[in-house]
Amino acid sequence: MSATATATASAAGTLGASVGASVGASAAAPAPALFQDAAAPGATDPGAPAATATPSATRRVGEVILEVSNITLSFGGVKALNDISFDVREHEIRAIIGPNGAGKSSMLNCINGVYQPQAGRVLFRGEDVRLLSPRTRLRRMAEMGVARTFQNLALFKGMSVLDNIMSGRNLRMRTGLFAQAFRNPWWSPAEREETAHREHVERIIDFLEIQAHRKTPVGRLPYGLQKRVDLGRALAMEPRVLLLDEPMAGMNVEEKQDMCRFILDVNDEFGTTIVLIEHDMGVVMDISDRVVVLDYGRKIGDGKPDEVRANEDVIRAYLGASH
Amino acid sequence: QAKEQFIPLLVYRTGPYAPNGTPWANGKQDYLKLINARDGGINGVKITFEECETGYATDKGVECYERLKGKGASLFDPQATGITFALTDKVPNDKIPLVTLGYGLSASQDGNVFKWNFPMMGSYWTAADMLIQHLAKKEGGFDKLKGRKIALVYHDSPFGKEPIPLLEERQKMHGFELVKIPVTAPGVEQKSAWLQVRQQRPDYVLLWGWGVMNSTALKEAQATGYPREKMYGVWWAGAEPDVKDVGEGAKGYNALALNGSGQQAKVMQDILKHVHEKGQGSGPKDEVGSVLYTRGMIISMLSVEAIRRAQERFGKGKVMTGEQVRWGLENLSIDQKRLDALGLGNLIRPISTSCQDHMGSTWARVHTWDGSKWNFTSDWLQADEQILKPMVKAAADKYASDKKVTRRSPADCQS
Amino acid sequence: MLYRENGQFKTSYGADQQIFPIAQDRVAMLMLLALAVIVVPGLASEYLLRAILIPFLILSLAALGLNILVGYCGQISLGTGGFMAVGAYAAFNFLARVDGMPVIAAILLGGLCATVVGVLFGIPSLRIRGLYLAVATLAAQFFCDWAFLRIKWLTNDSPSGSVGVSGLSVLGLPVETPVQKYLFCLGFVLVFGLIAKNLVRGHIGRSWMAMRDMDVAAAVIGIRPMAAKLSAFAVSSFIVGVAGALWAFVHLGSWEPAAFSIDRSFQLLFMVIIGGLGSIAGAFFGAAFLVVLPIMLDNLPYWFGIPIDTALASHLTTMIFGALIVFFLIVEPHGLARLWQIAKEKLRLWPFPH
Amino acid sequence: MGFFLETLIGGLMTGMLYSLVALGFVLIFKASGVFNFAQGAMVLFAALAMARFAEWIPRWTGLSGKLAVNLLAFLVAMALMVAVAWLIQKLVLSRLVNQEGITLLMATLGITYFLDGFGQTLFGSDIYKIDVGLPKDPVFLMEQRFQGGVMVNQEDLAAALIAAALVAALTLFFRFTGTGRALRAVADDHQAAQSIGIPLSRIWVIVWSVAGFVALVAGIIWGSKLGVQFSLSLVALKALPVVILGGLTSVPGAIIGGLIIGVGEKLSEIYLGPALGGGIEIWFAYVLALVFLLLRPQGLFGEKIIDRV
Amino acid sequence: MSNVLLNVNGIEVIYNHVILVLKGVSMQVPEGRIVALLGGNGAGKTTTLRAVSNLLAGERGEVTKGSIELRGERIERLSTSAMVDRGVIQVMEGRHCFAHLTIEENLLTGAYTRKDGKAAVAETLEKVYTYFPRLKTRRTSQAAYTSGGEQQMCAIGRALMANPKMVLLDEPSMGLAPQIVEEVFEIVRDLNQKERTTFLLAEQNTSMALRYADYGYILENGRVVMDGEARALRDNEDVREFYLGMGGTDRKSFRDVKSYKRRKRWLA
Ligand SMILES: Nc1ncnc2c1ncn2[C@@H]1O[C@H](COP(=O)(O)OP(=O)(O)OP(=O)(O)O)[C@@H](O)[C@H]1O
Ligand SMILES: Nc1ncnc2c1ncn2[C@@H]1O[C@H](COP(=O)(O)OP(=O)(O)OP(=O)(O)O)[C@@H](O)[C@H]1O
Ligand SMILES: [Mg+2]
Ligand SMILES: [Mg+2]
Repeated sequence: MSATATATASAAGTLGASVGASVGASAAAPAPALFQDAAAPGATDPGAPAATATPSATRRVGEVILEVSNITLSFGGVKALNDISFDVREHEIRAIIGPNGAGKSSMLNCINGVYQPQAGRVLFRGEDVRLLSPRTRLRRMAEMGVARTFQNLALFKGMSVLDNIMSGRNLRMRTGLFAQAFRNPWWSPAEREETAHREHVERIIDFLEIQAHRKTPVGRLPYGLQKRVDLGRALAMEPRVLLLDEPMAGMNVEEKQDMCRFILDVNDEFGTTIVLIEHDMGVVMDISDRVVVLDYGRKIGDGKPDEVRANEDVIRAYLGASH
Repeated sequence: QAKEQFIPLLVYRTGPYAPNGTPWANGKQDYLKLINARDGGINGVKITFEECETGYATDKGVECYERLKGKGASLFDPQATGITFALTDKVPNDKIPLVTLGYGLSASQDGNVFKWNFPMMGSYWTAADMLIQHLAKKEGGFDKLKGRKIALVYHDSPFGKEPIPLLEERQKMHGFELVKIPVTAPGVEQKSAWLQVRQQRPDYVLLWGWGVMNSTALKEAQATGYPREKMYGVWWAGAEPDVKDVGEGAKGYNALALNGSGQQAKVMQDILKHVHEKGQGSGPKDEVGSVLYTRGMIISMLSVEAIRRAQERFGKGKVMTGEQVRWGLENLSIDQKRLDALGLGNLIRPISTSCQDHMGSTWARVHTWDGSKWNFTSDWLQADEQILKPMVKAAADKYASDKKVTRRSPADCQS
Repeated sequence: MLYRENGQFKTSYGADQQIFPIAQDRVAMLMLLALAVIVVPGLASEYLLRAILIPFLILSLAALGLNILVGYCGQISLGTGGFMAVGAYAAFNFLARVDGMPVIAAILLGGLCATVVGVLFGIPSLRIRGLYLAVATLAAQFFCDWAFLRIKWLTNDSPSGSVGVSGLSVLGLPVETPVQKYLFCLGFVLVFGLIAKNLVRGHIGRSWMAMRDMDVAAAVIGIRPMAAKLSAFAVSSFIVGVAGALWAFVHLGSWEPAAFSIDRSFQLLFMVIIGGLGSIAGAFFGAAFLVVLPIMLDNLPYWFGIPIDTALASHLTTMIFGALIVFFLIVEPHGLARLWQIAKEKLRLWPFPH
Repeated sequence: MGFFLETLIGGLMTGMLYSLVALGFVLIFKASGVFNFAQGAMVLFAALAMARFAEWIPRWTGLSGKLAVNLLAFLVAMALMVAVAWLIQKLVLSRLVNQEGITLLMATLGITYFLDGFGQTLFGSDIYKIDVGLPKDPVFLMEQRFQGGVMVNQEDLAAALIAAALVAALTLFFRFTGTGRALRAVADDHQAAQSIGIPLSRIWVIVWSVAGFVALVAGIIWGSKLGVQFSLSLVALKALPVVILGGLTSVPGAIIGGLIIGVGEKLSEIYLGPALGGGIEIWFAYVLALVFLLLRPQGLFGEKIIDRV
Repeated sequence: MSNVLLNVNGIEVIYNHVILVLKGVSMQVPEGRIVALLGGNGAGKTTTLRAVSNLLAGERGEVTKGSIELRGERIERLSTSAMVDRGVIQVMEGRHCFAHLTIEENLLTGAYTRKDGKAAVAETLEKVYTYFPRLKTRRTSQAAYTSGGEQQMCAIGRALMANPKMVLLDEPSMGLAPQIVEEVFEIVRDLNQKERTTFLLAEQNTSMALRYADYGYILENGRVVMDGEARALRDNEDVREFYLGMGGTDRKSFRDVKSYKRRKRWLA
């Protein structure tokens, strides 16, 4: 087989400079140095146990960071969301579940500004998303630290894995057109900036264990790995809130376990708040702190996993008998 | 090894202008074949030639030029105004003359500035001038043109725009109204142009078209009911392909004729006999003697005569270089006797060129389409030197100063 | 087994971020450069230089510019000819109207004007997409064609709309002979090739590609669609404009708007698609294919001494050309550059098939 | 006023002729998602075939009646267009299933070259005549109302009527046959259409044949107006703004778009042109289309461009 | 084993002339049974199905070795529509609905190859609507504007519209709510038992798949690493651990697997 795979694999381990220092000025989110744990040499071997074992007990749920109140969204005649309210606290894992077409994805789209709800308020860190100008809204949300993955994979198909994840850093890359144009290996701010961000991205790549695919065009990757890249791109934005739309669809148990591990690590170590849509009840019940249940635009349940699981409405509308 | 004079043939037998380019190209080639077949070349120097298809596109023309230049070309007929413009800058370096019979840069008549250009027998300015003269004659004098409305329907390209300065000059002199109506190249959609004609109701329409534009214009004129009798075309809008498929609809349409046509002339008979009957003809037989065919033939004739003239000075039976051919072109003197000897009879009028005048003759006639063939309907017309000369000089001077060319010294004229 | 990269471990990201991370590629590139700079000027015939290499270089440059827009940013444009014309005529005006204007400055200023026009016509791309945009950009093409025919001021009052330059010189060195012209163009191509490569491998390039591949996702990760698209239009039309100025100044010498007609736009679009969308090398492959192939096909009958009718030869050329385009698309829809890449991948695995 | 009416009518009729060419684009795009730049070449090819066969058939068969000759030539030309459609499907499209739009577009450009060369090799590159007996001279209407009357060109009028009839027929065909749905499915997703058993090859041969038929009709009408020669393939360029203005996927859009562009460009040329120096219609058509697109990016009647995450 | 409907014989598939994906995969699907194809991401499940339904060409892939037989007939060279004519239909991974068509139009195109008249098609349509009531309420929306799960239902329903003899189902459960997943599998069983439809099922949801399938193949890295009766697979220790998420006898919590990972035995 080819030798392309490992050409740069050793790079991550040999370089230790912190990205936080070089781009610190622009980084609003927690220092990314934590990734270095995950990037410890052993972690690059898929067989070895991951060295990221922070006890979950240290997690502490903080203030409300995102508040959705009385959101209503309709498309023509279809009311996708009807007067929905809930909140998300800092550092928690908040799951949204509900039958197909319940409006879960639409909810995420409202939160990060892809859709403009007809009524209601989405308060993120005190700012009302709905009042932002439509032209700059998405950018503003990204700057404030909201990142997301997509249900129908929205990767940049023509780009390599590395470039896809690097593009998550675009928000923080500042060098101008000219500096870029005259970039060179000897003296150039663009090169330095690129290298600094590259380090960060390499740590994400190591963390997600996709080193071997660094230079592969994402279109060629199997579905499950594409989902990981999608997550990687979102992580590269160093988000405070991560919106995940069915990150584990199309995976088998083992891969779901990996994915859970990534999500929990991110949540533990960076304190990233996570809003998660998922149909696998095992996953949802195991890893989420609180669950919102939507049913065709209405909210029919909200609370701890156990409470939700016991809720009659939820069982009838969503879980079915066997759960 | 036999001596061979190479003549490059830039042609277009494909693309939007193919119907007009093809007979022209055939005429050029057939005459060369005739010289070889009948006379055994020019004083024993065989003529070789090679065609290169330009498709009327400038960049392909330039490529053809470079390609054929390398094969020993000593003169070029670019067969397109755009290519002429592009080559005009190149030929002084390569020392190869350009023969642009009836087209090209009007100002290049001035051999003092344009040492390498030979717009023989006429330019767009002389054509425009003759047309106005002819209209004046029809009206009964230049003073009758006052208050008349003349529309220029032109191909929207340098080719179509060249006559405008002269027409504006004439407009100032005679006080007619000039309406300019451009037609976007290649001229397949002219409805609005002819709606404008209908709106303006001009007394005459000058048609400055080429290729498909001509027949389309005639069809639109028919469709808008503009009388074809009042339409006058330049000599590039007065050949068989322009009217053939319009047929009856073009009846009465007039156009300048730079040259006569028909198969009666002796040279045509010779071509039929020495070339076509031996199965060497470049095109169909009945095309021989058509307007554009004849024009192509004349271009080759002038090239051959220039080489012959050059040989007289630089050595008979030798192959002439570009510089030598240039001298030949500049010192042509073909009188009626010579024309008769060449078998051209009165297809054209005598030509004599000089260092100052690279055109050599500014005569043309008007012919009219009767529904099946062209008939001459005027005497020979000649462009008015009085008007032309200063314009040519001014334009040449501007060119010289733009390009930082100095006028040739009298000594240079002798060389 | 010659073309391998195992053993070439990178010890820094800088090393991995080089334009040619693989040593063999670097060597090949250097050899190619030496060939272009030293060998070609020494050996090439005038015909080769003037009729093939110079047009090839200039069109590669234009294709490079267009590839940024079409290949990297995904905005199909058929207005390229128009932007080239803007570059050419603007440069001409700077040269003709401003005394003592250096040629290179005039050319770059021409590019700048093309940038302005390009951005202007790029604005609709914020709303119009895909084929709709492609056709809509024809407005730029036809408008520019028209403007240079009609607005006398733009052609320095030349009555026919045809203008020309001559006696070019750079820093006192004349640009007259084919070799000089070739080197002049080569200089531009190298500089802009490098600039383009630098841009597309940096964050700006990534923002273009992101817009191309999935614009909503790009916006969600904080890429500003307007900035990305318009900067692509700007950079692209700058390079295209410079290429236009070179085409006019160096290749044609004197020209009319028809030199930048819609056919040119199509030709350039061919180049980037056949060459490979989103690939710098693709621009060169495409230009080579489109410049050299027709000429070769044209010449074939002569080389083999087959006396063939000019018209027929020309029709056959068109047919073969068309058929080859289709053929290459079928073999590799992503263009010659991808074909080249696959060849390299195979070489890497050689002698094993997979 | 009379003249304004004339311009308007002239514009409407030209627009109808543009629609005819635009229709070819729309058909193929609707059915396969291919933006077929070869439509112009097909018009030329069909017209050349028609013109030359009309010339050759009397020579071969001794037939003389104009109607019979034209009819026979039409049938032979149509057969040729079907053959072309079949070849294109076999040699090109079937090998490019599931490729991106721009690749397919490029392939049609390759086809354009091939057809241009092939057509002229087979049929020659001179000017040829198509004479199907369309009247050439103008008629004047309402002469008592307006001085000089309102001139209407009979040929254009006849052509516009034929175009309208054709369009109506095709609209009905799409609306009332089950094939219409399958065609749209193919345009959306080649692979998915394949997966449920829609035979792409058959669909494409049918659609390209219909487009060939439209091209033939367009070729005859335009050919009898302009004469048949290379430039005929350039009328396709005039249809492009029509297609995008009307919407790439809408048959009625092609008509309305044609009419708007036809009228718009004639009015602009006549009433605005002189002030700007003339010759503006070519870009004006595009600017007009652009303005409409800014309001509706998918054209007037096109299917909405979907972007969803 | 009952008579073999589909026989895949050591096929090798290469994408883009260079990427070797399947390295000699063999499997048999008996008539009237449900066979599950299991395996991790990138194992080659989708590729196998594409090879069977001949959808590889559009992905620039080709079968370079081996053979595929349907009832003894070699089918590698057939077109996809010929396969559909023979009653074999694939539900593609990732939905692939016709974006501009409404849900109902999508379903109706599924019946394109049906020759048994409008009434029969209408009947099947009703059947699909009873299987997926959600589709009925969204029947007039354009497919692109429906939710992910609705699109998945639409894709499955569309295939059912063709009244197939054999269905190649690629990840039917992806993105579906648990209740619906169960319903989908019930439908599969239903069709299998009532109409003797054969299913080849590529599925990540192993527990579901093994619950409903008769037989299973496990694919890793383009090779079949294990196969057997569904029941036997369910009891296999590795399968339990890696595909069913069971540690010992209980299901392990996703929270606990976090810090622990073990090599697969067959990779050792
Ligand atoms: N069109 C393609 N071009 C190149 N490689 C491809 C292509 N499609 C798939 N592959 C590669 O083939 C391998 C097998 O892919 P396949 O889609 O068959 O896996 P899978 O088992 O279906 O995985 P998943 O469960 O993620 O869908 C993967 O490594 C993938 O990268
Ligand atoms: N852009 C849109 N236009 C029209 N309707 C829409 C749009 N987006 C969503 N909808 C409708 O809103 C409803 C909710 O869709 P949404 O995608 O939010 O569902 P979901 O809860 O994510 O379902 P799933 O689990 O299947 O992904 C659906 O019925 C869908 O058809
Ligand atoms: Mg969803
Ligand atoms: Mg798969």
